[in-house]
Amino acid sequence: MDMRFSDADLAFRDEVRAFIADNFPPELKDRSLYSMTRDDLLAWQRICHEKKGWAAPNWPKEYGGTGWSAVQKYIWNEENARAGTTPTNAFGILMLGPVLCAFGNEQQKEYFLPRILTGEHWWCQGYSEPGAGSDLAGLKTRAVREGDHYIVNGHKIWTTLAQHADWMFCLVRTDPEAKKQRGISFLLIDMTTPGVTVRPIITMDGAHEVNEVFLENVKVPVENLVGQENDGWTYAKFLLGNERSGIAGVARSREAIRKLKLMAEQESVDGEPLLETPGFSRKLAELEIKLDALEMTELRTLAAESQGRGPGPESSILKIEGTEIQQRVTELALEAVGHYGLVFTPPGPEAEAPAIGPDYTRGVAQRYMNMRKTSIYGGSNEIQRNIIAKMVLGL
Amino acid sequence: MDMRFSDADLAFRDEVRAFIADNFPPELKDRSLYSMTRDDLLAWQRICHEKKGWAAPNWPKEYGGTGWSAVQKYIWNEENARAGTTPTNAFGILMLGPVLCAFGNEQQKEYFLPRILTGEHWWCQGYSEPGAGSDLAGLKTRAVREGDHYIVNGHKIWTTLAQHADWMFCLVRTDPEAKKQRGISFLLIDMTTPGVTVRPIITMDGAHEVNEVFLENVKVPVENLVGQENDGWTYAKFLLGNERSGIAGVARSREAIRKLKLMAEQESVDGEPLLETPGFSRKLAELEIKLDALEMTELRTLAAESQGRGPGPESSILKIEGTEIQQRVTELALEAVGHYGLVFTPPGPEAEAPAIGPDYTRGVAQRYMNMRKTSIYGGSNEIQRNIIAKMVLGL
Amino acid sequence: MDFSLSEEQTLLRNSVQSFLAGRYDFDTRYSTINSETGWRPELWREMAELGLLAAPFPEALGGIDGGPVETMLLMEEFGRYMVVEPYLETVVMAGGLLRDAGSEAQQEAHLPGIIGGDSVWAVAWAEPQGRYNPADIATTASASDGGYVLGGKKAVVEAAPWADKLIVSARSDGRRRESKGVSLFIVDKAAEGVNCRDFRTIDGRRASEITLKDVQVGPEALIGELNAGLPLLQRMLDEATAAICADAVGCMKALNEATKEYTTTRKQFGVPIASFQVLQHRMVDMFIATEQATSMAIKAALKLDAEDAERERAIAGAKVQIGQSARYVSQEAVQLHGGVGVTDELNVGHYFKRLTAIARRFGDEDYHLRRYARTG
Amino acid sequence: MDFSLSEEQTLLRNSVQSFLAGRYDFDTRYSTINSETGWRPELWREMAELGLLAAPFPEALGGIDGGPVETMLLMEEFGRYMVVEPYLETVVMAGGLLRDAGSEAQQEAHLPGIIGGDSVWAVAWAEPQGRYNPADIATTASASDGGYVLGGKKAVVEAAPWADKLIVSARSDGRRRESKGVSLFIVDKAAEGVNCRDFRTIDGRRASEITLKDVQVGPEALIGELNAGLPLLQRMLDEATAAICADAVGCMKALNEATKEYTTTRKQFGVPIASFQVLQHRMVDMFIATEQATSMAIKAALKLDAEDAERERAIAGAKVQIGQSARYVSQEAVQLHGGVGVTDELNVGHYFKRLTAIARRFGDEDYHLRRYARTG
Repeated sequence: MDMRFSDADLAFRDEVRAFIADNFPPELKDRSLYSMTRDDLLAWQRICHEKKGWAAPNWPKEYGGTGWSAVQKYIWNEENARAGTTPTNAFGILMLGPVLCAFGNEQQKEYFLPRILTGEHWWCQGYSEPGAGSDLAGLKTRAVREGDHYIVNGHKIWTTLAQHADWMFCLVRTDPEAKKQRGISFLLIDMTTPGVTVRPIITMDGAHEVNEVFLENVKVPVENLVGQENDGWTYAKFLLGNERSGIAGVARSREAIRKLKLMAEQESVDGEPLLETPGFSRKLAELEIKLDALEMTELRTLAAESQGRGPGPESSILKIEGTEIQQRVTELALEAVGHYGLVFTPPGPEAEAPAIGPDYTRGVAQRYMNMRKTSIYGGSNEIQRNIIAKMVLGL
Repeated sequence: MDMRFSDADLAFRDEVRAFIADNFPPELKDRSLYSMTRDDLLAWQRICHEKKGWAAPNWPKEYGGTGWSAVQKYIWNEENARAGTTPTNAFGILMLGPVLCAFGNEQQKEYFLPRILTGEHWWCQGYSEPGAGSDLAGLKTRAVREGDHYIVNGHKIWTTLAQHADWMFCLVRTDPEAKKQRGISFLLIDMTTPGVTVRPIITMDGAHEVNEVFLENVKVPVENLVGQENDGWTYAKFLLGNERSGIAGVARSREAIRKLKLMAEQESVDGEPLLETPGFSRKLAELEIKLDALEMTELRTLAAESQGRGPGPESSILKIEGTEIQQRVTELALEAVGHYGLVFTPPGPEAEAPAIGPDYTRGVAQRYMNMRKTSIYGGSNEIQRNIIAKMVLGL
Repeated sequence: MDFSLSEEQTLLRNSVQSFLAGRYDFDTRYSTINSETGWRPELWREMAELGLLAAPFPEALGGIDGGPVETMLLMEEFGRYMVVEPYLETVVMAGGLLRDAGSEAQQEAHLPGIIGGDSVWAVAWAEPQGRYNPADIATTASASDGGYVLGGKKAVVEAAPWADKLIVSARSDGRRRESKGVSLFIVDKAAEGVNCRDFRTIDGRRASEITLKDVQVGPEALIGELNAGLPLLQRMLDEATAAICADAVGCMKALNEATKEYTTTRKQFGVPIASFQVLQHRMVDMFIATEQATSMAIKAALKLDAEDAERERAIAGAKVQIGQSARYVSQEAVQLHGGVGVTDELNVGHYFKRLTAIARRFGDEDYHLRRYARTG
Repeated sequence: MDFSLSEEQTLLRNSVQSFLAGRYDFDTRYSTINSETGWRPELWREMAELGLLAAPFPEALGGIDGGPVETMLLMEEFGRYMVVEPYLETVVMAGGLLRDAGSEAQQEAHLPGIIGGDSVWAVAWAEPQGRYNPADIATTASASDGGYVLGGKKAVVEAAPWADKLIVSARSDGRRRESKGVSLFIVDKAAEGVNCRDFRTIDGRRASEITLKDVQVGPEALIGELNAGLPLLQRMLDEATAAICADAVGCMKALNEATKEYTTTRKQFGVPIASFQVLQHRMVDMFIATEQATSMAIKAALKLDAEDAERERAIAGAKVQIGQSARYVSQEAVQLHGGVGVTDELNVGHYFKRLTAIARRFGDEDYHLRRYARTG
């Protein structure tokens, strides 16, 4: 047993660390995703792609990916989180890319993969529907084959950053007679097709992060079907498996705690730094221990994966604990800033004005609100518990 | 709105307080129930009965009870708890008595009630069975009518202090064809009847508090049937309603917290009294606030009851919160005594020897263990939540 | 012992309920909080006409002689509808200070304006460095020209953007955090040297950071005795705390109803999600948390007139309980609603934000836990 | 990075597993802990023969060159079977001190007895007034006759009733709680002036309150340097803490299995109670708590050789996590078992007591939370 990285991995870490330090544009550090322009959001990916061919950590080398090992991917994520870089575009790189690599036909690979790498295409995900939250297989969007096209009608929701998207990968029902999880297909839809309408959903933190997408008689060429008709559920499950890896967010939480400590050093309670008050320091210690435990659990999963045992349903633990920690950090930050936790900074011009209180208080309340989503999305934490109950405990 | 007691109630409280101070035998104060003899356990009831006619706070006056109002009963309980008197014998006085008053026939009332008051008869409760925990209606003990007798066969469990009992009130199935809650009857069984065997169950704290009772062809005269055959479920529910009142145990918890504070004043952490360390004082404050809230909730229930609105299923809150607080007090006490929380003092001669550590450490670990039962018995806290979900929230 | 309402109290509650039911639906509130001004002065005037702004004042001063229970009833309903208008700041806080400690002249000068809905007040008690301790005051008041000159910075003064009058706490003597030496002054918001930076709060209200630079006030601006303002301030803050506890109770009850409604309607896997036992037990825990909060809010109201230590302990205990219950209920309500729970388009997110705000107003859990332990 | 076991480690685990499976069923253990002596010396000898008592010692000293991982593996299995024999006290604690800090002469004199199963040791480090702080020592050691005289009182010395040798911490210099001035001595339990009051512990083991009155030891009794015993003691306590963390993991895994077995068998309302979603989610939380505890127990073992601050932080964090997980898992296991969970007749209550004991050995949650925060 050994929890240290190999020398080769340590050398790789140093390389990554140096690359980030030399190349990540400092003005983009720790920017909120939904106050950034599309180009801002893609800048880091483009730099990685152009300078190193490092845009797609989880693609095979033959398609322009890095071909990294599980440990290397882990190190890449850690170092990026530590440095506060712009997160990898999840939908194109992390989700669709691997699906196309595994199940796309040659034309699809040739056309789409390079455009994902360069950021020419921005992708969004058309999974959720108003009637089907965690019950994904209950989706109702219909695609009817007419000659060379599918005619798609339906209503997608919670579509993250669809306002930037050129394309959407989408689950549609192609066989309404089939049992729930059969009869679903995986379609690629050009967002400029007539009949596609994007409606913003403003969340309680004031952000425009998610959308509804209405599909009304949208004509989708049959060559945009991925894999086999009615087999979409297979690809969707494959994709969800990818989505879950990295969800623990250990390095990002570690970084958030570091900032929280800086805040709590500056805030004072009757002259004593908040950080040193027994109440706060106790809560902080409990949180850090929770994070230590999660980190070790993730390393254990990673080590198992490196030895060829894939991340099983145990990875639901990473989702549950990871999101609870992310939420808790923002909650303690809100506690730390005292009265200034009441300040609401709506997106837009006001967000650029000087902070109402000390600089570190900016956006703290919004982050607390925003993080509530994490225990809901990506399969709610209740669903994750159901998965563990069934798949791990066999109940 | 007014949370103060009326002048009459305050005068009553003073009377009760003085009576306890003058009459409760000090050598019985705060003794553990299961290290006491039968006569010890009955001593206080007998004094109350002989000096004041106060043995049965919840019986009508005509049967030798006090006829007290809900508020008076509350005050009686509070003052006894505060003074650490021996708790009222639950099975005869609090449970069976009211059932007989309401549903017993004249002979039963005449014979049994006075003997309960004087403590001549010790009662135990034959409800639970090995196969039916919270699912009481699933009971299997059979009573078959043969002439003037029922022949009873079955197996009761968790029978508290049955080792002292002369009589057992017992739920038996008289109609096996009827649907679950029908076909149950309420029988009074003389524990000296041939075929009745009591087997002790030792609990993890080393105490002999509960028992199994085996019933093998036990002949019970039909005159020992309470109410109507097959209607026992009605009486059982009536009785369970009585059992739940007072389960909040606010005054006892208040008293336990007072003692806990004395302990925590004497224990020290690096020279500072444990009571004043931020970690412990915080936990204590949280517990006391929980108790404050419970007390107010109980008072609200009580006030509603005084105005003729009976305690509804909301009283399940009192059970849940009350037992959680009782458990938490013992847990903090265990924390307070440090290393001495490891000392196990089995009942018997060793229990009378000087304590291993300071006197206040005696039995602290046992109380922590013993209190685990409180969230299980009397309808587990899970069952209480089911009741609230169904009866209060209508889910 | 009696927790039922008197006939007058029932009438008061009914009247505010029907008043709000007709005027405070979600959409109306939504457009109000997103408007330029952020509140409805015309509604405020209607509240005055209905006599609501007169509730906690003695009849002799033009009030209707209500006490903490009346305030509790009103605040619970305001909580239920998430009323943004500055009842707490103007009537409970500023009005309460004037009622309890104002001179006859001050009462005559100012209470009619408050009761009549003509004047809106805000209380500037907190400071950037002081967190929740009202004695941690760096703002100074020095004698000058027979009156006083004030200078300093006041943090997150709620309702100040709507106010024409402020009550400002300042140190006229003593060291930072010392009990003695705090004084309270009435300050015209339009006075020279008063500078407000206005902003939105998370619960859809408005507040200001206020800088005071050589603000001259007359001797009539002083409330109570010089240097003896802290007990008045503390007593008032306790009353305000009791009031927002009731506000929180209103929010929680509404959230529980919304959650029940949603979970019994919303179907997944073919059945209403309220049929899942896990969600049932969590709704039970939300219910219990709300009941315990209700109990403590009542206790807080009924103990406001007790002697200092008993009052402080009841208030501190209530604020801790409300903070814990509010956190649990608001987070669970959002979670049980799933995606729609985090949108700005449903009331759930707004209650979440309101409860989040209440949990830290007048001191968070830690502050009041320490206060509770001190009085134990 | 690799968390798998070496071939030797797998063999070791298999051998201890099959050893215990054949000899440590519930009934055998039950009669052992209720017997006069409370343990099985003959089993101890078998453990020695199997080489288990040699695990953490270098080959040069007659050991098998195992490290923290080997100890972790053994302790987890001991936890699973709730082994009462004094492996922790004799091998890990006393043996570890002799291994790390004993002179060659001491090692030669004592390790063969430990490894061979001939000698049982206990470490008397805690004192009645000192709670969990190993520096809070009132026992004194004064130079005398070329050796030392010890006097004082030692609290809850586990396994002492079975021991023939003690290691005693005493203050040879400095003030109470000072880091310097603590020394460690080997004391024959049979020595004049050593007085033991033996008692049972809640987890079915035995311990003693020990009074030392003018106990004379020779110069060869001193372990390490005079006055420099605290770092040795602290290092050893950390190793012992890591070991009982693994013990707790074994208990929790066994409890989870027992709970699953029970809930899938036990029927209520006509179905196995494991089909109730509320119980499923709670068992999931028990599983997660156990996984997190396992992770931290591994981390503790792997960080034992790190520099002081890093080691302390890992140990403190692990003990806090194990404390929280143990509390949750043990309480929930009893609750989910219902009535039978609180009886002495089922293993569940015994695991409950074992985990309760472990949670406070070598410092409870608060103690280690403070320690963790200090090293942050």
